[in-house]
Amino acid sequence: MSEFLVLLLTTALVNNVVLVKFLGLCPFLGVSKKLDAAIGMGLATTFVLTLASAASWMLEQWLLQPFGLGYLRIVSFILVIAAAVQFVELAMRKFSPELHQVLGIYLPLITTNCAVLGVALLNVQEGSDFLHALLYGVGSAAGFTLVMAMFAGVRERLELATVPASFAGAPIALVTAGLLSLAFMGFSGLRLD
Amino acid sequence: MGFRDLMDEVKLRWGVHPAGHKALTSECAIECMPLPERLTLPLAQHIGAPARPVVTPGQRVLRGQLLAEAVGAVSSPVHAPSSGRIVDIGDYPVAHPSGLTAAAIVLKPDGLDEAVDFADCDDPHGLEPAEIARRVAAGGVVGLGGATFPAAVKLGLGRRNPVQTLLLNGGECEPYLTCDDRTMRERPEAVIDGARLMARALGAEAIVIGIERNKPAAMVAMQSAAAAHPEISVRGLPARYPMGSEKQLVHFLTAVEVPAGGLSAEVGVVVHNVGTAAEISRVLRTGEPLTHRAVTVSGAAIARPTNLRVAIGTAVSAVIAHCGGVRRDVARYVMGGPMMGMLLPGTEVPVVKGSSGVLALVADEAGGGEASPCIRCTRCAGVCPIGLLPFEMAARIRAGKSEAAVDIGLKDCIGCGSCAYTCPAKIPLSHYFSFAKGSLAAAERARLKNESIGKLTAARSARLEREAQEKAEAAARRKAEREAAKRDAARAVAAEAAAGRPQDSQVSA
Amino acid sequence: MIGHQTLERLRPTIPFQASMLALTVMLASAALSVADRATRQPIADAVARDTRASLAQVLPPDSFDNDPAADVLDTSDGGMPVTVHVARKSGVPTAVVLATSTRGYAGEIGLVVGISREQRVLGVRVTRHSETPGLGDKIEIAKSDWVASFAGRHLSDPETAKWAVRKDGGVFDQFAGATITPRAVVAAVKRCLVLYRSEHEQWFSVRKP
Amino acid sequence: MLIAVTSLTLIAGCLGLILGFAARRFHVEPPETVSEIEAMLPGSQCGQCGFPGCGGAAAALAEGSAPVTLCPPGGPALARALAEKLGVAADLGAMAEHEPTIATVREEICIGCTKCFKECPTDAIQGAMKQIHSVMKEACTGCGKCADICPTEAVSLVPLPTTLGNWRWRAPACA
Amino acid sequence: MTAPQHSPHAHDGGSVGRVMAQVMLALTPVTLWGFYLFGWPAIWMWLITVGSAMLFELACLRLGGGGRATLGDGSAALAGWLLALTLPPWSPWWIAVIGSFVAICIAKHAYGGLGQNPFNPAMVARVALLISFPLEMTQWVAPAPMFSGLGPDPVAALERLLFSTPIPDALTSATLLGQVKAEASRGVDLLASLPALGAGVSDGVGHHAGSLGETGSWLILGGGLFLVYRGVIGWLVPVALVTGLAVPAAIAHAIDPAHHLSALHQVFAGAALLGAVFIATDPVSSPASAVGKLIYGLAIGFLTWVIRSFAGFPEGLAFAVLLMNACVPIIDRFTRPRIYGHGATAGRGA
Amino acid sequence: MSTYRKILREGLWDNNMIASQLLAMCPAMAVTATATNGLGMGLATTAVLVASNTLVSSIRHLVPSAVRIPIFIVLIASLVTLVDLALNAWLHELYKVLGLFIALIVVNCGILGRAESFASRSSVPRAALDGLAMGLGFTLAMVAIGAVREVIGSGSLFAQAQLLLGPAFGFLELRLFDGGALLMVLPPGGFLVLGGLLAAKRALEGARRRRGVVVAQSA
Ligand SMILES: Cc1cc2nc3c(=O)[nH]c(=O)nc-3n(C[C@H](O)[C@H](O)[C@H](O)COP(=O)(O)O)c2cc1C
Ligand SMILES: Cc1cc2nc3c(=O)[nH]c(=O)nc-3n(C[C@H](O)[C@H](O)[C@H](O)COP(=O)(O)O)c2cc1C
Ligand SMILES: Cc1cc2nc3c(=O)[nH]c(=O)nc-3n(C[C@H](O)[C@H](O)[C@H](O)COP(=O)(O)O)c2cc1C
Ligand SMILES: Cc1cc2nc3c(=O)[nH]c(=O)nc-3n(C[C@H](O)[C@H](O)[C@H](O)CO)c2cc1C
Ligand code: SF4
Ligand code: SF4
Ligand code: SF4
Ligand code: SF4
Ligand code: FES
Repeated sequence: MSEFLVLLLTTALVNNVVLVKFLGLCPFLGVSKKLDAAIGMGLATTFVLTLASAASWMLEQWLLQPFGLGYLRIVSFILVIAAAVQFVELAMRKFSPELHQVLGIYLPLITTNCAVLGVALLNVQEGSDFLHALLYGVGSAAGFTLVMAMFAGVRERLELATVPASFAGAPIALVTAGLLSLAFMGFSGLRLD
Repeated sequence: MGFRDLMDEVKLRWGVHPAGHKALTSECAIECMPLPERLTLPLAQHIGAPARPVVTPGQRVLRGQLLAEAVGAVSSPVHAPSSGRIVDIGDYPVAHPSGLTAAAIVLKPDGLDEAVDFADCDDPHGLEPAEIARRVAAGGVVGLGGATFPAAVKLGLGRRNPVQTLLLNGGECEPYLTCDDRTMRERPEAVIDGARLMARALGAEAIVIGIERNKPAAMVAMQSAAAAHPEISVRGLPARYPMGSEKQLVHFLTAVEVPAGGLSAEVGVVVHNVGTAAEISRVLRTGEPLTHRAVTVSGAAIARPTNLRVAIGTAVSAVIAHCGGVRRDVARYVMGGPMMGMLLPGTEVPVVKGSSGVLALVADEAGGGEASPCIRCTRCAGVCPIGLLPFEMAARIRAGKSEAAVDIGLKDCIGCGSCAYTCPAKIPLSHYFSFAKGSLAAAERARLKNESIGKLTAARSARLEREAQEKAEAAARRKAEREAAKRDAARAVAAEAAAGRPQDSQVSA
Repeated sequence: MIGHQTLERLRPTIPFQASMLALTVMLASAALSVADRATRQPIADAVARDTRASLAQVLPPDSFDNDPAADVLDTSDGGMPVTVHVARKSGVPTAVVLATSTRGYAGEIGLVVGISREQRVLGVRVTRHSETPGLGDKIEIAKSDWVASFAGRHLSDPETAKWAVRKDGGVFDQFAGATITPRAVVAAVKRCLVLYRSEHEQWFSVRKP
Repeated sequence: MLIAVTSLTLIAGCLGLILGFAARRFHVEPPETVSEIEAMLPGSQCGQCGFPGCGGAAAALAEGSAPVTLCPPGGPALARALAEKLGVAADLGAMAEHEPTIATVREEICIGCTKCFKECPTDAIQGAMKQIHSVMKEACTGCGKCADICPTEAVSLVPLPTTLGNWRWRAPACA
Repeated sequence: MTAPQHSPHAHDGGSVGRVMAQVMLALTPVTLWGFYLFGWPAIWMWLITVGSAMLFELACLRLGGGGRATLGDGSAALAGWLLALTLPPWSPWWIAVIGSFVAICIAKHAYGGLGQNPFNPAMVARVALLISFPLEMTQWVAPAPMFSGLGPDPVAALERLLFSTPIPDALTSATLLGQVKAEASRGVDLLASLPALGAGVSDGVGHHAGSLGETGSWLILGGGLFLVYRGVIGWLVPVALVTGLAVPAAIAHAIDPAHHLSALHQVFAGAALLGAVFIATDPVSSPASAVGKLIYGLAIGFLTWVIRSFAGFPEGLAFAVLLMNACVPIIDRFTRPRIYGHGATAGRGA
Repeated sequence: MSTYRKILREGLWDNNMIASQLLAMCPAMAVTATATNGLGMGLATTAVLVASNTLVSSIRHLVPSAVRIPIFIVLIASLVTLVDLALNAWLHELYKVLGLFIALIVVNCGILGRAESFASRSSVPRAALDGLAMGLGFTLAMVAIGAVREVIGSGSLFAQAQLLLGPAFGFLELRLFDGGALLMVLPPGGFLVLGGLLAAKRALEGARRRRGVVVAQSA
């Protein structure tokens, strides 16, 4: 139990996908103007990341490795991820319009969120077993959601600030991301074991 | 008392302690000011629809005569403070920060001070509640606490909501002002009498009089006057601004919160100012309408600060002149108290029913100065009696997001100014809120107008359609008539011809 | 070729959609398979070249005539996998290179350690690491010759207790502001020597052609 | 190679079938935005937005080719409502400056031709043939059509006069 | 017509400048004590930091059109002052200048100046310096009191600062937390090595290595009491911070004294008290409501303990402050005070 | 301006993938610790972009919309794998530097973005040119970020250029000073530098607009 907790915490805080691993930055910068949207994006990503970790693990273990098809890894992973995302989006729109309102608009963005593929590939690199792969996905997504929320909160406050013209908008958002990642460096070297 | 004060200090988590400056006038008995040369009586001295003049220029009127009548449910009449001639009815500068003019009746007193016959009443306590309210309304009494809400309308609240308690507001928490204090000390019986009359009108069983503890003499006077009436209790209030605000008063004295956007009557409480009570007693007993009021004239620039009983309509300049004029550079003339009162555009504006004070402040007193950026010290939030986040609201408003300010309570702001008073960055917080409330009101007006435009457009298209149809019908009718005529003619011809030879086929075609 | 109109008609049908996707994937995977065939050898060569290059750095050029990159056996040391490359001259083992890794400040540090039959360090090189540039990266030979200070060392030179960074009372320099990285490397090298001492007989007994 | 190509192609084929099927099965009609938007517009068909009436404006808004600030009569209130509805950011900067105006008729020049009267989309102008016309403040949207058509230029747009009723505090200077 | 003046027509006379001045007053004793302990190099370093902070403020105001003159209110000087207090006392001049640049130009003015910055400028600068120049930022000196003849004279000190002369080994010393981290990474038991070290720390007088303003614990506490008394800061954040640090420390120490410092040491060592009193209380970057302040303080304390105990850095206060700065908007959003007349107790009661 | 010039201008400056669209942020942050790495990643991405744009544009009439995104993404993924294999085989040193990020070119959202918003609606030559322009703009931005980070962070410029471009380019490498602000080569530095560069771009454009140097856009 505690091992899983440690794994979750380390992936979320110490090896944060966004601030340390540099994955998923486009949605991090793009969908963080409003706190609600950011949390929605975080949840949607959590969903997809979990799905993708599981699917890619199965592909890897049952198809790519047994037949030595490592060179098809990217193509097959991305194919499955893209299709899964699109299917979920379509189904959600039909069967749960409320949920679609909240999460749906972010789903297509997630296909092109490199965090999803990145985590899947890293999982292969680590050679994790199924449970670890899944936890790794969940932890990464939790870290993603966490920093999205923090970042969006700060950006909402910046909306009210008298930011100089040349910094207004994207530049100050990037500076803020920089300072956020500066703060997260405090966790570097964190060892809970 | 010291201990209770301390307890209250700990208990209450809001409010400010502005320097009182009350000693300037608190020992000055209310003196009657002689009539001025002219009286300017605005038609709107109350909240609600302006009164409608019932006199014409040139007409001579007597003291107490009705000059303008109330229009609609929430309105209040205006009476002549003295006898004299109506000089003009037109637009005159009034006490308003905009410096705009408003409709007013100008009366030139003739010095005779002849009065109409007043219907006095020896035992107003025998009157029906509705009759009390009617006479208060006819007497032109409005809330003298500053809000100038027609007093009779509030007395009628008892009919809609059961009202248990009448609160008399003797807080007078604004600095400088002492007219309520003097009224309580000089006319305690009138205050008690008025309160009992109001309670009767409201059907309230209990009367609670709240007095800030910085007015011990008023406290004593009221206690002894109330001694004979067990339903009346006199309670001390911690001296802190804005203790006199209705919501705070109700909460402190009854531990009940007035729901947001609601009236205190909804929780069974009605609040009136002590001066209002005294006036109601006078109006009911003598039958004379409200034409004078007590005004505190104060501020470091006034040569002889004092309390005056002034005829409504007297120019501020005349009031100040009566008090020896100004002796130092005046930074601001203010009507009302410094915390919520309004800046006067000039001194040629009349004292009105809601004027509790006339202040001539020097720069040191007036505060102000260049605003600097907010450092989020949260003092403003700490003092806000409503529990708002003034700095956050102001930031949203400055960023052009007034709606976002509404989300965090802009509409609950009572505009007390405590936040701006205490802000170290000197940010004009309450100004921001007035600005935002104003633009929201304007947006609302625009929306309503939009809606009505929609209707008007629909009406127009309906009209055009109708007209087109009418035209078409008319045309059809004319055509039919023409044809009928033709047909008649033809028939006549035919008939004629039929006499000769048959031409049926032609006619049917 | 399909006509324009036929295409318009076909496009919204499900089988067409499915087969377009399948077709794309088929072509793509075919192309990739071809590419994989074409690059498999060069990639293997490149990897082998890499290994050989790093082995060459820690082995004297005249000490072997076999291909140590191919003369491998896998073992482990306290959980860390260790790959043993044996250098032979005329079939006689002359030295080994241990490829192993250790946990540094910011992740794994990959090391190759050359050890002579006399149990002396022939050389140490870092093959990969993610230590902080400017601090921990002085373990790269390109940045500093710190790793060269291992050459010629023996488990008893310095004595075992002195196999540590100066700060911990040893003889090896630490870097200003970074002790964790060198501490890890020193410990790893020492472990390799210990491992060699206890296991080399067994390694050499596995005869390779 | 064979395994590679066939297995992936199979997977892709299945996924394609599923997706194509899903796209058909789960198809949802886009909401009736246009008519909803049209209902929000003032409906005075004044054309100030540059579209042929509110219907055109609504269509353009729905497809995103027109800014939410397009309708002067609707003012910032409408713009905000539209922005909310369409989920876009409203830049009201350009709009806030726009002081409301109304038409006034200079009676000494008015010849009572009734052209303005017929043009006004809200029936804000009163008067009849050969009579002097006057404008109802509450109904005039300040669209200026009357001023454009008036043959004697008797109609002009003036800022809505400030009264105690509509006066409001201006924004504080700074900080 | 000029815009009419809105009520209130009175003011309590406070000003931002006065707020800042009171903080500076509260900082003076501990600063003077730091000067005494660490001698002339520390004085020069302080001067350079504060001076360059003010120069950068001036430059930024000029660049930004100079519309709002916040130079006079002392906020820049205060930010510089606090930064100086968190630096190693003998830091070279360029550390001071770069730190001031980061604090004023990046952390403050890129966001629009006073009051707009979400992150505490002094802490941003400190962390940026720590990460950029780990070597210089971990060069601690043992106290060399002013008149003891141990430290350099004014001129030598200035030279040392300007030419970044390395500090002689005899004068360097490790901080308690640095030592603990080093021992921990070597796997040495604290029980064996600590007693000698810890004594000097927990007496709160400051005769041990550390940054310029962090060692004189009693003086910091005194300054804090003064500020609380004057109403400049609330007691909630400092108390919450110390609690958030001390409670987990005490628990961990009880369980495993060989690897965890006691609560007393945790609180008195490093920047915990300076941070609790002067840094976490920075109004600009902390939450508005009481509940928010409580959460904020507790979380900073806890994160400080986590980073000190488990992460790569010996001291975590600055990181903890920045991490929680980033959470302030969220905290603020979910801890808004109840508005009068809304919610449960409204309506007919009593 | 001819459409081709416009496409170039858009890609390189006005609509720059990194500086204006804020896409492809991950590589822009992750592999720009040195200018050399930025250049390498930029060139690899450019190659993929040109190829993917061309391919997508040429099959744009065949693709049904329901499976549009999977198809595009599979194409891009295959191209990337090709680049990956090729680099691994023939530019092994560079491959070791760029590592994981080659694979991530697939989800470089900029590439799919171009496929969706431009290539699938344009003729082949225009799409190819757009790919080139976007790629070069990307490369430009990558090199700029890398250069600033490298200079401030480690006092050098184009370190190890010879690994990427061959020994002949060793001369590019510049050592300015020793040490540097470590922060810049670490994660926060990437964000800060890009933020600063964007602000500078803004200030530059603002100043130009003010001075009226820019010829009217329509010209
Ligand atoms: C000149 C002036 C001074 C005011 N100060 C007071 C005051 O001292 N007493 C008072 O009754 N209300 C005061 N207010 C009244 C408020 O503006 C507001 O109208 C009132 O609070 C409405 O709510 P209420 O029912 O609580 O009166 C003042 C208003 C003005 C314009
Ligand atoms: C901030 C604030 C302060 C007030 N202070 C007083 C006060 O000191 N005395 C008072 O009688 N009314 C004060 N009022 C007005 C009361 O809320 C309430 O309207 C008034 O007492 C009702 O009595 P009236 O209708 O007889 O004027 C204040 C209102 C506000 C908003
Ligand atoms: C951003 C950053 C990166 C660091 N990277 C390394 C590193 O790569 N290797 C290392 O040994 N120490 C590194 N450190 C330093 C450690 O945190 C720690 O202070 C040091 O290793 C302990 O050495 P000391 O005993 O000399 O103080 C780094 C520090 C910082 C701030
Ligand atoms: C109680 C108090 C504490 C402060 N603490 C800090 C601080 O820790 N760091 C800092 O840069 N400025 C501090 N300031 C100064 C000022 O608020 C700061 O420069 C702003 O963050 C700049 O916008 C403080 C001010 C006050 C009143
Ligand atoms: S009192 Fe003034 S400076 Fe303090 S938070 Fe409120 S608005 Fe800001
Ligand atoms: S003016 Fe409004 S916000 Fe300010 S203290 Fe009073 S009620 Fe609160
Ligand atoms: S401007 Fe507004 S009211 Fe006029 S036609 Fe356009 S949408 Fe309709
Ligand atoms: S401007 Fe003229 S046409 Fe338009 S609404 Fe007003 S009166 Fe009617
Ligand atoms: S490149 Fe866009 S999310 Fe990573």
